[in-house]
Parts: sequence; C-alpha cells; structure tokens
Amino acid sequence: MDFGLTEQQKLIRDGARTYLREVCPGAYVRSMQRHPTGCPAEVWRKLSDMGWTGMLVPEDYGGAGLGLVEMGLVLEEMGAVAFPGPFFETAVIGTSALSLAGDERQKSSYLRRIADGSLTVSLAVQERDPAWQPSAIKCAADRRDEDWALSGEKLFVGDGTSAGLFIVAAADRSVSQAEAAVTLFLVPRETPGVRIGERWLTVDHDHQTGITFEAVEVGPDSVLGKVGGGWPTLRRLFLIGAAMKAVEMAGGARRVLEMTAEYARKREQFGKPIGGFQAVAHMVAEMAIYVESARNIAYQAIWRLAQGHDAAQEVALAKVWANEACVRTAELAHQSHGAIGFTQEHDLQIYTRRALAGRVTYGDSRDHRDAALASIHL
Amino acid sequence: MDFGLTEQQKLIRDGARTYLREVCPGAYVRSMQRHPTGCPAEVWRKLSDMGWTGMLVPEDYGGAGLGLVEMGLVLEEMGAVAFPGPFFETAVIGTSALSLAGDERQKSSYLRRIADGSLTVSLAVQERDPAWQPSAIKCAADRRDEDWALSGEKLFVGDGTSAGLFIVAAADRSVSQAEAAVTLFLVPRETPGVRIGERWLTVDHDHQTGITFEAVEVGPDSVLGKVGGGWPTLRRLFLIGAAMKAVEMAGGARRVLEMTAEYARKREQFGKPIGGFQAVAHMVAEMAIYVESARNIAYQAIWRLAQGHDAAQEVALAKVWANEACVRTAELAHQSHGAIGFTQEHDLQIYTRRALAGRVTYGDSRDHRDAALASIHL
Amino acid sequence: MRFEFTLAEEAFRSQLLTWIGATLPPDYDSAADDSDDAQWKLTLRLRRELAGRGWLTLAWPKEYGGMGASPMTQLIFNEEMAFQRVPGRDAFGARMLAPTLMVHGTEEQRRRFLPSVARGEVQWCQGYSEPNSGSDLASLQTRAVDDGAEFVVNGTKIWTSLAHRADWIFLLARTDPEASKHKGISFLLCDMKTPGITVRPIINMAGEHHFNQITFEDVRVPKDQLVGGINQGWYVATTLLDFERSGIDYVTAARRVIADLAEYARSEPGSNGQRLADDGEFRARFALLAAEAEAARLLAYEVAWLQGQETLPTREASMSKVMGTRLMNKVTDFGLELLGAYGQLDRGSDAAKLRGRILRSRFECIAWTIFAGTNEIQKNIIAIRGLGLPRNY
Amino acid sequence: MRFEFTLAEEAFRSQLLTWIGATLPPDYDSAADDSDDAQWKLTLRLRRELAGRGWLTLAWPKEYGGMGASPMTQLIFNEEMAFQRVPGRDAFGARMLAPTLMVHGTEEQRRRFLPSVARGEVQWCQGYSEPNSGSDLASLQTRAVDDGAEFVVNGTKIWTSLAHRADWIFLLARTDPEASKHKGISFLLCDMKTPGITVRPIINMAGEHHFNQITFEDVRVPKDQLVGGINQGWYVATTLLDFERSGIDYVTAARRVIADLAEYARSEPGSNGQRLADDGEFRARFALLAAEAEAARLLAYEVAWLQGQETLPTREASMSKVMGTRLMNKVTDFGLELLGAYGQLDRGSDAAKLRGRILRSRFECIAWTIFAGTNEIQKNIIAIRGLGLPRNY
Repeated sequence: MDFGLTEQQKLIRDGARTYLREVCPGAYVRSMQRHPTGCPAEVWRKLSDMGWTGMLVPEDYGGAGLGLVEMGLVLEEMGAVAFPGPFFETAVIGTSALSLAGDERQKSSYLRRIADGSLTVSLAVQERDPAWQPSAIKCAADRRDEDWALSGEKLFVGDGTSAGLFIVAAADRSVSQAEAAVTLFLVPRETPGVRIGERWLTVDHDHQTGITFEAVEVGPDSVLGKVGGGWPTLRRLFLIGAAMKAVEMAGGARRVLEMTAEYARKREQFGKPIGGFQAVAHMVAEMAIYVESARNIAYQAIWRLAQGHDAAQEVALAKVWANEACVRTAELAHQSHGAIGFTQEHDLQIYTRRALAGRVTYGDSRDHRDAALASIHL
Repeated sequence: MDFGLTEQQKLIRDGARTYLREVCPGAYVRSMQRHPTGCPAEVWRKLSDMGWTGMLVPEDYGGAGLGLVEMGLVLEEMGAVAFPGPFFETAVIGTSALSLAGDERQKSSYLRRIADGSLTVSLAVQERDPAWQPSAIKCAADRRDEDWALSGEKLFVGDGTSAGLFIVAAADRSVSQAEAAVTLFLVPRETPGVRIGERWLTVDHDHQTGITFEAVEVGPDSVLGKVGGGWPTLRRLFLIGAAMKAVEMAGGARRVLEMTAEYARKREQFGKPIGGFQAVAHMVAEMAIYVESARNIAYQAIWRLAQGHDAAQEVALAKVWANEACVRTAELAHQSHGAIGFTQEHDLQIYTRRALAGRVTYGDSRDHRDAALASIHL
Repeated sequence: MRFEFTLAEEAFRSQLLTWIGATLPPDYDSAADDSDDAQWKLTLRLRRELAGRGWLTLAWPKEYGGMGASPMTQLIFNEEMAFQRVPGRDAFGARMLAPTLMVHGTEEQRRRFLPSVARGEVQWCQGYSEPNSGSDLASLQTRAVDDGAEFVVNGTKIWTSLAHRADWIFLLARTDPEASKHKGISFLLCDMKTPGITVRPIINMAGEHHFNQITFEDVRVPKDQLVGGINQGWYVATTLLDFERSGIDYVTAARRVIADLAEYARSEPGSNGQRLADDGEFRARFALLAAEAEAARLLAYEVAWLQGQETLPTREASMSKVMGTRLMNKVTDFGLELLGAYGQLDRGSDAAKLRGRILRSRFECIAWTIFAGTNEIQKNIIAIRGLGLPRNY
Repeated sequence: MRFEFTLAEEAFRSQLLTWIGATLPPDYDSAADDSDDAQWKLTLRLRRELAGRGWLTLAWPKEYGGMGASPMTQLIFNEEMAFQRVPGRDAFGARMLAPTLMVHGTEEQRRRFLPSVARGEVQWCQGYSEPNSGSDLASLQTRAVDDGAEFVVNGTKIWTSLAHRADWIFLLARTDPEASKHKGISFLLCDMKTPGITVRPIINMAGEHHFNQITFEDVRVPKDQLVGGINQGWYVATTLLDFERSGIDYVTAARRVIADLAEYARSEPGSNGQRLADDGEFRARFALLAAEAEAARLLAYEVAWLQGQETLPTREASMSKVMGTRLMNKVTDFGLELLGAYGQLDRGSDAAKLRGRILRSRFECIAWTIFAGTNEIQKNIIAIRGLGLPRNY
C-alpha cells in the first residue's frame, strides 16, 4: 500500500492546483454557466498546451501518454474548483474510447485532434431508460449494405450542445441478444440527420441535451471497434467514467470542507467563532471523514483500472461511497454555513449542485449496486 | 384532534405510574429475568385486583370493560419501567382474541379466569418463516371426524414456557387457499402431545420458546371463532399487538430520555455538566423528538383501533416509526451515557434490550411495510 | 384523546378544498414561486380573495375583525393551502405582525395597521437578521437613535424575504447600546418608502429572488411607530415566535413531495420492466418516510392542540420545526435518487420529470433547517428550555 | 500510489492464514470471548504460540527482540487475526506498554518488563479512567504520594479490561495536586498482587465480565516503577495513543459481520420463497455498507501507511476510529433487521441464527464508540488538531 505520490505526480497535481485556482474562481464558474461550451477557446487552448487534453493520448498520437492516476490528480483539482466544460467527456472518456477501440486511422485522426485541442467528444449512450445496461439501448443501427442507418434518441448527452464528435451506442435490431447487438459509432456533429436539442437546464449548469438521430447514415469507417462489440468498450468507459467522476467529486468535497472549516474559524456568533461550538465542529469533523475516505476509495479504483484490472468492484464501491459521502458533505456544509451558503453569490452552492449532478453521472448507486455487492459475494 | 386525557384516563395513568414505579425498579426487572413466568404470583394477583388483567374484559365476564386507549396508558407506563411478565400476551392479546372470536362458553370460562388472574394466555402463530402471513402458517390442522389433530411447530411463542392456554394458528391442509385454511385453536398447556421447548435466551430475557405439536387432538369446542376464519382474527390481533407494542416501546423510550437528561444534568466532565456540551445536548434533543413523535403516532393507531376502525395503515405507520425511533433513542442514550450505560448494573441496557426486542415483536418494519405504503397509495 | 377532526373542522376543510379547486388556475405551475412576477400577481389576487372570505384573518380574534378560529382550524387552513401549494397567504402581516400588535400595540397602532393587513392590501416584511447577527440575533447592531419625534435608524438587515415587494417593514433596532444585549432593543414599524432605505436583492442558489439585504441610512421613523415601549423589542419579538413554529407547513410540504413521488413511482416504468413502485429498496425507503411524515404531522397537530389549550408549546414547536424541516430534506433527496439521471434536470428542461419540482424543492428546503432559528438553535431550546439541561453556548 | 500489498506482505499474510487454519480449533466458537474461562485458556495458548513465532512482537524493533516489521505488516497481522476472530493478541502489554517503555522507560525497566511480554507470559492491564474522569481523563484523582523509596497510591480506576486476569497494571496517578491538571500526573507500573489492590468485576450488558473497577488503598509502588519521570505521565501516556487508533480492528470486525450476513442472506430462504440476498431493500443496504466498509478499511490502511512514513497520523487515526466504530454499529444493527424475529435470539438459544453472534456483536460494539476516547472526543481532535478549529469544551 502506498498512499503517496511520485515526484512527477506531485508536479502534475501542484501544477493543476496552481493553474486551476488562478483561472477558475467562483466568478469564472458562474460566467461559464452561460458560455456555449463551458470553456472559452483560450482556456481550452491552454489546457491543450499544458498537455492536459492529450494527457491520456499515447505519445505516438501527440499526447503525453500518461495514465489514469495522473489524470485523476488533475480531475481532483478540477473538482476542487468546480471547473466546467467539456474536459471530462473529451479528455477522459473520448480519449479512452478511441484508445480502447479505435483503429489506427481513427486514433490518428481523432486522438491527435483531442491532444491539440481542436476536437471535443461526447459519449451518447443513455436514453429514456437511463440504466447502464445493454437492454436500455434502443437507438437502432440498421445495416444498409456496407453502411448503417442510426435511428432513435439519446438523452443525458454530456456536452451534447457543443461536442464535435459523438460516440453513439446503437443496437442492431436484427440481433436478439441485447449485449451482442450493441455497436459504437463515431458520428461527427454535422452529420445529416443528427438533431441536437436545446441545451437543458441542469443542476450543474452543464451542457447536456437530448439528440435525435433520424436515419443518420454512417459508413463502415464510423464503427468504433468491432460490430457487435460495443458493450465491452462501453462497460470499460462506464468504469473509467465512474472512477474519475468519483475523484472529481472527492475534490469538490475537499474544497467544501476547506471552505467550511475556514468559515467556522472566522464567522463569529455569541462572541466566538462558530467552530468553537461542538454542533458545528462535529459537523466539520464528519465532513473530513467523508472527504478523506471518498478520496482514498476513488484512487484505489483508479489505480486498479490504471493497472489494467477489470476493477468493476472497486469502481462500484468508490462511486457508491462518493455518491453518499459527497452529498452528505454538502448538506453538512450548508448547515454549518447558515444562510450565506445558499445564496447564488456564495461558492458553496456551486459545489452542492455539482455533487448532486455527480451522484447520477456515470452511474448512480443503483447502477453500481450489483458490482458493489459482488465484493461481498452477493 | 385532542391529545389530552379524560379525568378517568389520567387516574388510570397516574395509578399505573405510581404502582409500577414502586413495584418495578431495575432490581425487580433483573430478578424477574430468572423467574419462571417473569411475574411473581403476588404481583400478578395485585394486577388482577387492580383490574388490569381484566381491563379489556367486558364487565359481564368480570372485567373492567375498558378500552384500548386505557390499556395503552397502562402499557406505556409498563414500558417506562420495563415491566416483565405475561401481561401483554394475556391481558392484551389473549383477551382480545377471546373477545373477538370466542363463543359464549369460551368467553365465560377463559375471560373470567384472565380477569381473576388465574389464567395466562399466549399466542402461538409464528413458525420457521416468522412472516405474519397466512402462507407462513404450516402447522397442520387435520380433521378427524369431529375432532382435529394439530401437528407442527410454533416458534417465538411469547410466554411459551409459562402460559396456561395457547391460541394456536393452524392450517387445514385440505384447503388450498392459504388464508381460508387458517383456524385458531385454544389449546391448554397440559394437552397431550404439546411439547414445550426450553426457555430461549433472548435479548429481552423474556419467556419465549418453541412448541412442538405431535398430533395433538383437540375437540370442536377448541376452535376459536369459525373454522377457516382464523386469519381475520389473527390480523386484528396483529394490529392490536403492534399498536400496543408501539406505545409500550414509546414508554420505554420516554424513560430512557428522562434517564439521559438527568444524567446529562448531573454528570460533570471538564468542570461542567456534560449536558452543557452541544454534542450531548443535541443528542438529548434528538431523543426528545423521537419520543414525542413515537408516542403520538402510537396513540393515534390505538385510538383508531379503539373506535373500531380497521386502522391497518395507522398501526403500520406507528410500528414502523416506533421501531426506528426507539432504537435510535437507545443508541443516542448510550452515546450520552458513556461507559456506565452498558454495564449490567445500569438500567439503560434493560431498555436497550427491550427496544431491540420490541422492534421485531408483532411485526418488524418489513411486516408492516405494505400497510404503511397503502397510506401513500403504494 | 381524539385523532380525528371535528365535523365543523372537516366541513371547513371541505369548504376550503372546494374553493381551492375552483380558484387555482388549471394550468397552475406549483413549481413557480413568488420570485416570478406572474406568480406574484396570482399571490396578490388570491390574497384578496382570501381576505374577502375572512380566511386571511381566520385566527384573529373577532374583536379585531377576525373569525376567531381555533389554532386547529388555522392549522387545517395552513395544511391544505400548503399541500395544494396555493399561494396567497400572508405570513408577515397577518400571521406575525398582527398578533404582535394585538398584544403589544397601542389602540391607535391597531386601528392604523390591522385593517389593511386584513384586506390583504399591504405587504409587510421582517427586519430581524443582520450580516453579523444570525443565530445570535440579540447581538444586532442596527441603531435607532432618539431624535425627538422620530428615531433615526442606521444599519443593515439581511435575509429579508419579500423586501423588494414590501410596503412596510417591522424591525428590531438597538436603542440602548449600553444595556445588556437583549435589553436595549426596540421594535419599530417603518414604511419602506421612507428615504434612506436601499433594498439589494440576494439571489438564492435556485436562482430565485426571495431574500434581500436592506440598508438603513438615517431613516427617520416616527415615534408612534414604536411597538411595545422603548427597549422592549426583544420581548415583543419573541413572545410570539413559538406560534410561528407549528411546523405544519414544513411537514406538509414533505408529505406533498412524498405523494408526488409515490404517484411517479406508480406510473413510471423503471428499468427491466419493473415499476419503481415495486422495487424493494424504494418500498422500504418510502415506508419509513411515510411513517416519519405521519409522526411529524401529529407533532405539528400537537403543537396546534397545545396552543388551543392556552399553553405555550415551546419545546414541541421546536421539535416540530426540526422534524419537519429535516424530513423535507430527506424526502427531496430521496426524490432525486428515485428520479436517478432525471433528478438533475431543472424546471424548464423538456425532459424533466415532475416539472423539475423535486430539484427546486431540494434547493429550497436547504434553507429551512437554517431559517426561523437554525435546527441547532431549536435543539438548544429543546434541551435547555424543554429538558432543563444547562446552557451550552 | 499503490493499492495492493507487496509480495513480501502477501507472503506474510499467507503464512499467517496457514497458521490460523492449522491452529484454530475446528469447533472454535467465535462468539465466545475472554470472559469465558475456556476461551481464556485458548487465548493464552495461542498467545504463547504467537510469541514463539515472534508475531506477538512483530512490530517491535529488532534491538528489543522484535521482528522490526512495518506498520503495514502489523496491520495485516491485526486485520487477519480480527477477520478470522483469532484470540491471542496482547493489546496492553505488547502493543501499548512495550512501545511506551521503549520510548520512555529506563534501560533497567526495559530489561525487566519487555522479555516477559515478548514471551506472552505476563498479562498487563491499563489504569487510566476513573469514575469521575472519563472523557476528561486529565482530571483523574488517584493519588501517588512520594514516601521515600515508594509511591503510596490511593484511588479508583474503572473500565479496566482484563484486570481480573492481569498480573501487572500501568496506571496514571496524580503526583502533584497543585499543578495544572495535565502536569501533575505520573505513569506507574504496579504488580497486581501488591497489597491494597481490590478488583471488583463490572458485568457488561451482554452479561460478560470484561471490565473491572480497581481500588488502590495505600498501595506501595517502588520508585523504579515510575516511567518517564515524575509528573511526566500525561506526556508518556499520550505520545503513543495515536498508534492505538489505526482502526483496523473496528472496520475488520464490521467487514466480518458483513461477510457473515452476506453468507446468511445467500443461504437462508426469506419469505415467499425469495432469498434474502435477492431482496431489493437488503441489496441496497448491503451495497452501501460494503462501500462504507471499503472506505473505512482504506482509511485504516492510510493510517498505517502514514505511520510507516514516520508521520503522526493524529487526524486520520481519529477519523478511522469514528468511521470504523460507527460502521460496526450500523452493520450489527442492520444484521438484527436482516435476521428479523431471529435477531432477538441470544447465543445459546437453539433457534438462534449465526449462533447469536450478531446480537452479541451488537451489544459489544456499543462500547466501541465510547472507549479509547469517545467519538465526540475524536471529532474534537479532528476539528481542533486536524482542521484548526478553536477549542470547544
């Protein structure tokens, strides 16, 4: 067991912390709520220049070739400043999808563009029944000679209103077994028949929407991975997404703890700092337990994924615990802050919203239940 | 709405409180743990003399002819002193069973003896699968001409080691519909073939055991109510038992609150009473909320039963909340008391044990779930 | 003991429900609130209707033009209005200020201020909290200096609901800075149009405008707008506080959310063709919440009953507030879990379930465990005033 | 970062598990405990075996005859011993007193006391708490008066586990009643056979005899049994406290209960022919507990890792204690709910499930959130020492 970081990892974390704190105060988060992508071009270029968008991209394709742990350190810091925008979907999920299943041409074309900051990607999987199960994928992929026609709808598409490339999970209706029916398609935004909905109003002010596919014709070169082989890739992306979301959530909770401890040290009532009342002090202590434990368990999941293990159990345990710990932390923070904490001008609510969003992103606790139970043979 | 008591009810409550506090200190409870019935003959006689064993018995049969609310007041006080013995099974359940379903001869014979203190009764319903459902009753009632032969076993028989008369639920194997198969039988303890097990070691040091029926022959006059009509009676007894157990539990929790508040006022650490620390004060406040709310909801259920309503929903809500509130109250009390609270010599643990027993007596929260959900149309 | 309402009470409830059914617009979006201008218009319209029926002043004594209804009838009114989410009630004027004036006001003050409240024509707001005086309200620093016929008020009030819509404010100000902190405070009535008053909006985390910060700069308040005598303000303000904490609004809001969620669970298909209503986890959680809601409701009923017995239910009111506000947080959070991915959709998203109302409510009730005395303050009251524990702060 | 054990650590774990498998009697009833005389004999036998293998002194430095194992190896040892419920470890002598003597003892004290602990031959107990000094331990009133070559000790110690089986006690006594409360305390070693010591059993709520009250009446303690200098006792006692709070025992006990309950849920039919393991409510609750248990386990690992980094994990140790002890309360209470009516059956009832162990554990762990510093004290440590909040007591 080693809970420490290598020197390189410390550099990455410190660099991320320094940059993100500077670029992303609460005012930035607020202004991005109205921005069409959630990230201005100049910031995105900077993320690319620092090697973050290409952090998981192999060096052969212009990336840094780093691993999930290093990415986790960046995401933890992004969580700590509630950094908005398409980074997660593009640099974590999009990159992982292409690395896992892309052919040489696809990698060469898309991964390079992710690394150089010219492409954002979004995973379009969930539908009306948002369960992360093969049977919930109803969007149809019908063969038309060599080509495919995609028909159906996708909901909860992260960065759906802005991404340049969609990774779309669709089911071949001629295949009866649900899992074997799933194929992934790379569908550029401007493909005819792709109808992108209005930006949704969401708890995290992010850029989700629904997308309709009206007999969208795509060629065989759009297939990501094998025909009928989409589910194993999706499952892996689900695990990566959940583990990385967990560490991002833990980063947010850590900041909430810092914010609350600071407030408890400074805010005075009855002639002393409110942190000097046990009711408040013990709430802060409970938050600290949640934060520390959520962080550890997230990194365990990430580390095991980074080692190439299946890690479904560790990921499930991490996400289930993050879901619980981070929402409870937010509640305790509000109770400690009193009225000021639920004003729009205070940053706390930004984190509260994000914790509620994180709880249902890349699996809520029900989506992860069976895998978590496998750890105790249930 | 009226949360108050009539003058007569106040007299009953005050009388019960005065007598029970006197007769039943912690030392009495402890000594009764080793007593064969949990109640010495002289105390039982006194309960009879005061009219308590016959409180629910109609005046025609030598009782006081009072109602469930009055009985609830006595039980609340019994809960408050953790009064042990066969009172609940006999005076509440046995009496109700006979009043609900007994014929004139049965009432005349048994109710009189309950009122005069010469008979204790016990309900034998639960088996290996202790669910309160008709299908869980496997103990067989086979017709033999006019008579019946009972074969099977009963578990969780309250006061099983001491009761004089068992009310046994058995199923006619020739009837396929589970509910219609159930008939209740009055089986005196000394009936041949009734094999009473060793007294169990239970959380509440009560007098439960298992009973085996080996082709126990009983005559038609042993049938309580109609043949095949046992389930509606049992269901009503289940509701009465649950509501009355809820108020008994609330009485126990009330005493735990008093005990803890007193301790918090007196016990000093760091130069002041521990109740002057918010960590303790707020635990005590939480307990007060549990106690007051559990008491109210129990009386609502009892009052509605007393009015003759079905009250399944109100009873279920009361028992589910009592189960939660009283166990949480015990936990908070222990944390407030520190080490002294979990010694055998301290009374707190008596109540903790009893709360844990109460939680699974006359239905745990799962047994009451569907009825509770009916209140919100689920 | 009686766990049902009287025939007269039930008749009143029916009458009220009939009126609600007839009055509430069919397209009424109960996820809207008074921060919305259209909704506010509806609020004012319904308030005048309520006034016309005498229901705005239901519990006022008949001598002041009220209906002299019992606290239990008032509770029924509040419960149904809250359950049906009907706007129009007037917490600050009719329920808080008016009873205060009846007890502590002069005859002239009552004649001057009560009729307009009774007609639903004047909006009041409440100036208690200050930026540095929240839980420790008595430390408030807003000054009111005697200047002959008037007080001159300087200071800042915060968290003032509806200040931006209010005509008048009742406020606490320090009139004797030398006295111990509870004893130098006075209770003043002030026209919001008085020069020197600035109202700054505070937008809440749901993006709504309920709260405001008010600054007073040399605001002149005529002395006949002092209520209850100089330096008696703490006493004036707190004698009626308990009556604001019956808790029925909190628990009723929670019960309504439970009802909405139950309907959703019945009607929505879950995954794998199983209705959410048939899911074991949700059934267990619903059952416990239903039980807690029923227990909390009875606690609020008990408070109203005790009020009817002419006792001051301090302890019970605090219990009811803690239990009801916490329950609302539990049920709305449960609701978000029940909704799963849909739980993140806010009002206005086309894919949102239940019009995004659960998320709105989740945000809204975060404030409830804090306002009107934080739940920690309530627990102190229960422990100290209710159970005789020593002071802990 | 590495979330797996080294090959050497895994090899040690295997070796330990092999030994446990070979050593633990096949009919071993893990619901028994040291209050049972037969079980105590087993404890002593296994302790000597552990001593023979050097495992009793696994983490002792080699210079004191230990194996110089890392905190992580010690954690593995504790985790497996706890999960398999193997008796025989020696908390008071080998894990608490011995490191204290290594830091604060004289060379002569080490030579005199360490070898018998290492051989597993001497049982120590701990005399800290007093009837009036629980959370406020530093207020202790047991006096040790200088009488030339000896101290004369008078006072009462309470909650002393195993005092009735102990040969020696290490205790805190006040040697300077004039000094401020933390500064007048000394740390003494005392033979339990010294005249004037009376041990009174305290039976716990499970009916077991673990705790005792000890009275000291003019008990004479030779001065060479003073550890760390006069009036230095508080410092001596607390420097090592953090190392007693890694929390792995707590969370491991909880994990074992979860494992037992999971096996029960898999094998027992529930009602209506549905296995408990297939019930939605139980699946949801199991999943959350499993996640919390994993998180708590990692927190305990982190404490051991920090110890290996030569840092003092004060804050993390307190977190681990709170989380582990609370988890054990949650899982045992969940277990009773899972068992339903069977949950009320104690060890020894023929109808009991899992030998009544869940109920025993439910009782036992009520003490855990209180002993070794109540969880409230731990939260104070986290808040004050860990997060810089002001003192609150």
